[in-house]
Amino acid sequence: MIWSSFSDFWSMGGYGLYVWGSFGVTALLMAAEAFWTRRGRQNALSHVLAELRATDANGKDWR
Amino acid sequence: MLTASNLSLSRGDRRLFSGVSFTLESGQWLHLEGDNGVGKTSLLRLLCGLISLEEGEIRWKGQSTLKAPDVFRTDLAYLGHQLALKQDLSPLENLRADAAVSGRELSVKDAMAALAQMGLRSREHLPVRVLSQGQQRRTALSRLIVSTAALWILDEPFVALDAAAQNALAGVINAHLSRQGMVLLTSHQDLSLAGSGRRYKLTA
Amino acid sequence: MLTASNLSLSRGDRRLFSGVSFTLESGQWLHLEGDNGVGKTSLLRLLCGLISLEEGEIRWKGQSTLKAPDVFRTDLAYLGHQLALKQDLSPLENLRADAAVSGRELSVKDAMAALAQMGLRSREHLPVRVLSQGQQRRTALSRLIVSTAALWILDEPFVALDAAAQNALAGVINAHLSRQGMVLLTSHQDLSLAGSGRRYKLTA
Amino acid sequence: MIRKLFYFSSPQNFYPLAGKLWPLFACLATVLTVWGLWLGMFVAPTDVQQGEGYRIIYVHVPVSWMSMVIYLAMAFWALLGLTFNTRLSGMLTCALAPTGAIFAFLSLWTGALWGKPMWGTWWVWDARLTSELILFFLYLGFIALTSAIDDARRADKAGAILALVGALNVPVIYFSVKWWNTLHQGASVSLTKGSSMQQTMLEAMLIMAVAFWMYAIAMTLYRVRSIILIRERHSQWVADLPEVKALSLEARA
Amino acid sequence: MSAFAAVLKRDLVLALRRKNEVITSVFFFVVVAALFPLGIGPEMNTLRLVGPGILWVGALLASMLSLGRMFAADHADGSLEQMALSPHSLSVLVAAKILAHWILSGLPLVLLAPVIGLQFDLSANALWILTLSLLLGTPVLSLIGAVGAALTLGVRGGDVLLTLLVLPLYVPALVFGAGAVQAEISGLGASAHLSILSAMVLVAAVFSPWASAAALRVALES
Amino acid sequence: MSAFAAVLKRDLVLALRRKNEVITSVFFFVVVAALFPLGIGPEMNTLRLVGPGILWVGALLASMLSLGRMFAADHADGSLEQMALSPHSLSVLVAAKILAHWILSGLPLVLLAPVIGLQFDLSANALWILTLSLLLGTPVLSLIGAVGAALTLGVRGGDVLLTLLVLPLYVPALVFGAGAVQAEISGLGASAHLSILSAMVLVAAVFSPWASAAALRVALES
Ligand code: HEM
Ligand SMILES: Nc1ncnc2c1ncn2[C@@H]1O[C@H](COP(=O)(O)OP(=O)(O)OP(=O)(O)O)[C@@H](O)[C@H]1O
Ligand SMILES: Nc1ncnc2c1ncn2[C@@H]1O[C@H](COP(=O)(O)OP(=O)(O)OP(=O)(O)O)[C@@H](O)[C@H]1O
Ligand SMILES: [Mg+2]
Ligand SMILES: [Mg+2]
Repeated sequence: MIWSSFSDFWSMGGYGLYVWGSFGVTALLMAAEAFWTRRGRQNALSHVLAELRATDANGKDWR
Repeated sequence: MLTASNLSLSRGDRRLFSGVSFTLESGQWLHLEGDNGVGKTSLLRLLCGLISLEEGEIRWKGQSTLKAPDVFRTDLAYLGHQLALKQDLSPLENLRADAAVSGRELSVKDAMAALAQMGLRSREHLPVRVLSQGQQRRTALSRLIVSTAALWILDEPFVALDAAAQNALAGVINAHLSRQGMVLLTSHQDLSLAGSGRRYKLTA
Repeated sequence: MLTASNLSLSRGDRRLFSGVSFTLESGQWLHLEGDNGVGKTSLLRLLCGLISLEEGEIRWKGQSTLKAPDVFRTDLAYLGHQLALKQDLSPLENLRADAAVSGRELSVKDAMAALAQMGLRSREHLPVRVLSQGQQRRTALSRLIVSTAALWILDEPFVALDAAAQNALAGVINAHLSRQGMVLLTSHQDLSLAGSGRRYKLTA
Repeated sequence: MIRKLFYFSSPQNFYPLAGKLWPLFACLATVLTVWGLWLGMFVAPTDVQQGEGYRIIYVHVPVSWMSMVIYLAMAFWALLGLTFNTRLSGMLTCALAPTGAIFAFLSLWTGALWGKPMWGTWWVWDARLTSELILFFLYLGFIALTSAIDDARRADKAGAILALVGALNVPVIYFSVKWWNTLHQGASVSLTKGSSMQQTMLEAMLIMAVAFWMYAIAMTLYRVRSIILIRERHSQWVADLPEVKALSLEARA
Repeated sequence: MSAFAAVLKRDLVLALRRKNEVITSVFFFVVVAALFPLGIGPEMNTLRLVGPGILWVGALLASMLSLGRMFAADHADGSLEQMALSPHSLSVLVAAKILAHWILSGLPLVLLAPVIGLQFDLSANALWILTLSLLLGTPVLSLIGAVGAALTLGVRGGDVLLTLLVLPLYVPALVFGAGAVQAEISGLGASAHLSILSAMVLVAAVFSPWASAAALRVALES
Repeated sequence: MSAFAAVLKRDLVLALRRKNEVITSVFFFVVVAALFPLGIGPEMNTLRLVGPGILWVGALLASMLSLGRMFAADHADGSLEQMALSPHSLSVLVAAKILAHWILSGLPLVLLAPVIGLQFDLSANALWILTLSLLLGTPVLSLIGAVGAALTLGVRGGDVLLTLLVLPLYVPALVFGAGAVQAEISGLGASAHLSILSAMVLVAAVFSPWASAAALRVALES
C-alpha cells in the first residue's frame, strides 16, 4: 500500500482534480452508456410488442 | 363580388392575353379553360396580386384590390401548382402552422376532421415527404376545408386525385358555393359543380 | 416480355402490396389503377430497379433484371413524377442532352420534329423555367418520341395536359404499341389505347 | 468451422449466442477493471517526473487504443457486409459506433486533463491529439449519417461505405499530421517518456486495456441484440422469443 | 398566437425537425476554427495572434452561408406566396423569419465562441469580450443579410450576388467586432467598439424588415 | 459523343447558363482571402506566416461549399434517376460529374491563387508551389467530396452531415497542400509533399467514382 491516508489518496499528490476528473468522467460515461444500451433494449422490446399488436389487430383502415 | 375589367398581360416578347373581363358573384363559380400555356396560371396570379397589374383593373367588393390589398387578402384563398407544404412537417402540423401564420388558431380536432374529410386518416402524423403525390395534394386541399375566405382561387385542383378524392373535393367546393362563397378555378377536365357558374375560355 | 412474379413491398411500417404478379407481352399495354397512396408509383420504381427488391422476381426477356440490369436498362424508358428537365436549358437542349447521356446522338431536326409533335413549336428555345406546367410535361413526354426503348414505364403521363396534348400522347403510345412496344402506365383517368392490354387494379 | 460461421451470421441464430456471451464479457471486464485499478492505484509507485498525475494513464491509454481498434473493427464488418451482403454485419457496425465514439471522446477528455498539469495547456496541435480529434469526428459522422437515414437497409449500406472510406483514410491522416508536426518542429511536447515505464505500471495499464476491450465487446453484443429485435420485429421468430412472449402476456394481463 | 409568433415557431420547429439548420452554422464555425491551425501550423504564438480574427471571420461566413436558405425554401414550396397573400404585414412576418435565422445561426455561435476560443489560447477576458462582440454583432449580420437574401431571391446567380451585396455591408461589423477583442488584448479597452456595434444593431433592426419585405414582393413577381 | 462527354458537357453548359456555379467558389475564395487581413490586422509579418494556410483553407471551404450542389439538383429534378437507369455504368457518369465539379470549383482557384497570394506577400517560388499544390490538391477535394455528397443526398440535415463527413477526410490534403508551401518557404523543398499529393489524387480517382455511384444507388432507394 502506497497511500498513508485516505485524504492522501484523494488528493493524488495535488493532481486530484485531473486524475479524478478523468476517472470520474470515464466511469460516468461508461455507466451512462450501459444505461442507454439497456434502455435501447427496452425500447426495442416495446417496438416488437407494438408490432405484434398491430398485426394482431390487422388494421389497414387508412382509406 | 370580384370584377376584372380589361386585363392584359405580356410575358417575354409574347402578349399572353388582353381584354379579359368578367364578374364573379356570391355563390358562383368560374371555370377557366384554355390550352396549355395560354396563360391561365398567369391570370390567376395576376388576380391574386402576385404579378403586378399593367393594364385593366381588379375590384373586390367594389374596391380596387390595388388600393385595399389587405381587405382582399383576408378574403382570399389561393392554391397554386406549388403546394406550400413543408416536407418535414406532418399534414396535421402543416395545416395548423398555415392557419397560425394567417393569424387563426386551428384546433387539433378541427384539423384532424378536415384531413379525414380528404381521406388522410392515419396519415396525419407522417412527414409529408413520404406521402404519395395524390396524398400531398389532398393535404394541400384540406386547407380549403378550414379556410374562412370567401374567394377561392384554385389552379388545377383536380390533378392527380383518384375518383374518391375528386368527389370529396367537388363536395367541398359545392358546400362553399352553397355558403355563398366564390370559386375561380382552372381544369382540363369537365367539371360538374353545383350552383350557378360558367366557363370562360381563355384564348391568345 | 416483362414478367413480374410475387412482388411485395413495405414502406415504413406499412406493407404496401404483396403477391403482385403479371406479364406484359410485346405490343401490349398495362394500365395500373388504384387509389392515391396505394403504391403505384412505388411499384413502378421497384420494376425499374430504383427500389431494391425484397421479395419476388422481375424478368425481362426471360432474364432476371437483377442479374442483367444493363440489358434491361437499354430497353427501358421511365417517366416519373419528376420530369428530369433542366430548368435553365431549352426543351431542345434538354432533349438532345438526354439522348447524349444515354449514348445516342440526336440531330436537331429529329428533336425539333419530336417537340413539334407534342405541340411545342416556337417554344423550343425558351428556357424550360418559363414554360407553363403543361408545356413542361409535354417536353418531358417528347422524350418518348425519340426513344428507342421497347418498354415504356410512365407514371401518370396524362396529368396536366390539355385535350390536344392528351390526344397527341395517346397517338404516340399507340404508335409504340403498333411497333410491338410495351407500355406500363398509371392514370386516374379512363384511357382508350389501341392494341391489346388490360387494367390491373392495385390494392393493399 | 466455416459452416458454424455461416450459421451464426444469420441474425436469428446470432441473437441467442450474443445473449449467452455478453454476460461473460461483462464479468471479465469487471474483474479485470478491479484488478487493474488495484494494481494501478494502490500498488504501482509514484512516477518520478509526473508525480501522481501519471495515473491518468490507466484510463487514457486503454481508451485511446480502443477507440482505434473499434474503428478498425467497424471497417472490417463494413467490408464483410458490402461484399457478402450479410445483414448481421451492418448491425454490428452500427452497434460498435457509439462505444467507439465514447472512447474517442474520453481519450480527448483524459488527454486534455493530463495536458493541463503536464504541459500547462489543455490542448496542443500535436499529431496524435489532432488525429484523435479527427477520429472523433469520423465517429460522429458515422453515427449522424446512419441515424439520419430512416430506412435501416439504406442506413447500413451508406454507413458501410463511409466506414470503409474512413478506414482507408485513418492511417493517411495520422501520417499526415505527424509529418505536419515535424515540419513545425513539433509542439515541443512528447507523449511518452520512452521505455522507462515501470513494470507494475505497464502491467496495470495492459490489464486495463484488456478490461476495456471486454467492456466494448459486451456493450456491442448487448446493443446488437436490440438492433436485431427492431430490424426483425416483423418476423415470426422474434414473436416466438421467450422474453417477447412473457412481455406480451404481461401486457395482456 | 400572433402571426409573428406563428412564423417564428414554424421556422424553429422546421429547423429542429431537419436539425441541420441549427448545426450547420455551428459546425461550420467549429470546423473553420479547427482547420486553420492545420493549415497555419501549431505554434501557439501565431495562433493567439490570429485567433480573434479567425473566429470573427468564421462567424461571419457561417452567418452568410445560411442566408441563402433564409427565404429559398419558402419560395420554392410556395409558402412565401401564401405569406405575401396573408392579411398581416409582410414586414412583421419577415421580422419573425430574421429572428429565427439569428436564433438558429447566430446565437449558437455566441454560446460556443468561448469554448472554441480556448483552442487559440485566448485569455478569459478576451474570451468574454469575444462573446459580447458576437452577441451584438451576429444580429447585425442576420438583419443586413436578410435584405440581401430577399433582393437576390430567385435571381439567376443569386448566391454570388448575395455575397457581393452583403459582404461590403458586413465589413464594419467585422472590423469593430474583431477589433473589440484585439483592443481588449492590447489593453486599450473594448467599450468604444462595443457601443458602436450596439448602435449598428438598432439601426439595422428598424430598417431591415421593412426593406426585406419590399424586396420579397418584387421577387414574387416573376 | 460518349455518355461521359455528354454528362460533362451538360453540367458545364448548365453552369455557364446559371453562371453562379463558376463564380461562387471563386468569389468565396477571394472573399475569405480578403476578409482575413481585415480581421487579423495589417502586419505583413503575421500575414506572410499565415498566408498559405489561409489560402488553402479558403480553397478547401470553397470546394466543400459547392459539394452540396453536386448531385442535389439532379436528384430533385429526376435526372439522377434517369442516369441510374441509363445503360451506361453509373460510375462513369459520376466521374464526369466529378470532373465537371472540379473544372467549375477547383480549376478557377488554381488559376487565381497566384494573384491572391500576392496579398500575403508570398515570394514567386512560394506562389508557384502554392499553385502546383492546389492543382494537385483540389481534384482530391472534389473526389473525396463526391462520396460525401452522394452519401448525404436527400438525407435529413444533409448539409451539416456533408461537412461532418467530408472535413476529416480533407485533412491530409490540407496538411500536405499548405505544408508544401511552408516547406518551400522554409527552404526544405516541397517535392516530397507534392509527390504525396499526386499519389493521393491517383488513389482517390480510382476509388471515388465507384464509391459515389454505390452511394447514389443507395440514395435513390428512398
Ligand atoms: C487531448 C489530449 C490527448 C489526446 C487526444 C491523446 C491521444 C492519445 C492517443 C490517440 C494515444 C494512443 C496512440 C498511440 O499509442 O500511439 C495516446 C497514447 C498515450 N498518451 Fe495521449 N493524448 C492526449 C494527451 C496526453 C498527455 C497530456 C499525455 C501525458 C503527458 C499523454 C500520454 C500518453 C501516453 C503515455 C500514451 C501511450 C503511448 C504509447 O503507447 O506509445 N497523452 N494518447
Ligand atoms: N419569358 C418568357 N418568354 C416567352 N414566353 C413566356 C415567358 N414567360 C412565360 N412565357 C409563356 O407564358 C405562358 C405561361 O402560361 P401559364 O403558365 O399561365 O399557362 P397555363 O395556361 O397555366 O398553362 P397550363 O395549362 O400548361 O398550366 C407560357 O406559354 C409560356 O411559354
Ligand atoms: N416511411 C413511410 N411510413 C409510412 N408510410 C409510408 C412511408 N413511405 C411511404 N409511405 C406510404 O407509401 C405510399 C406510397 O405510395 P405511392 O407514392 O407509391 O402511391 P401512388 O399509388 O403512386 O399514389 P398516387 O396516386 O397518389 O400517386 C403512400 O401511401 C405513403 O403514405
Ligand atoms: Mg397552369
Ligand atoms: Mg404516384
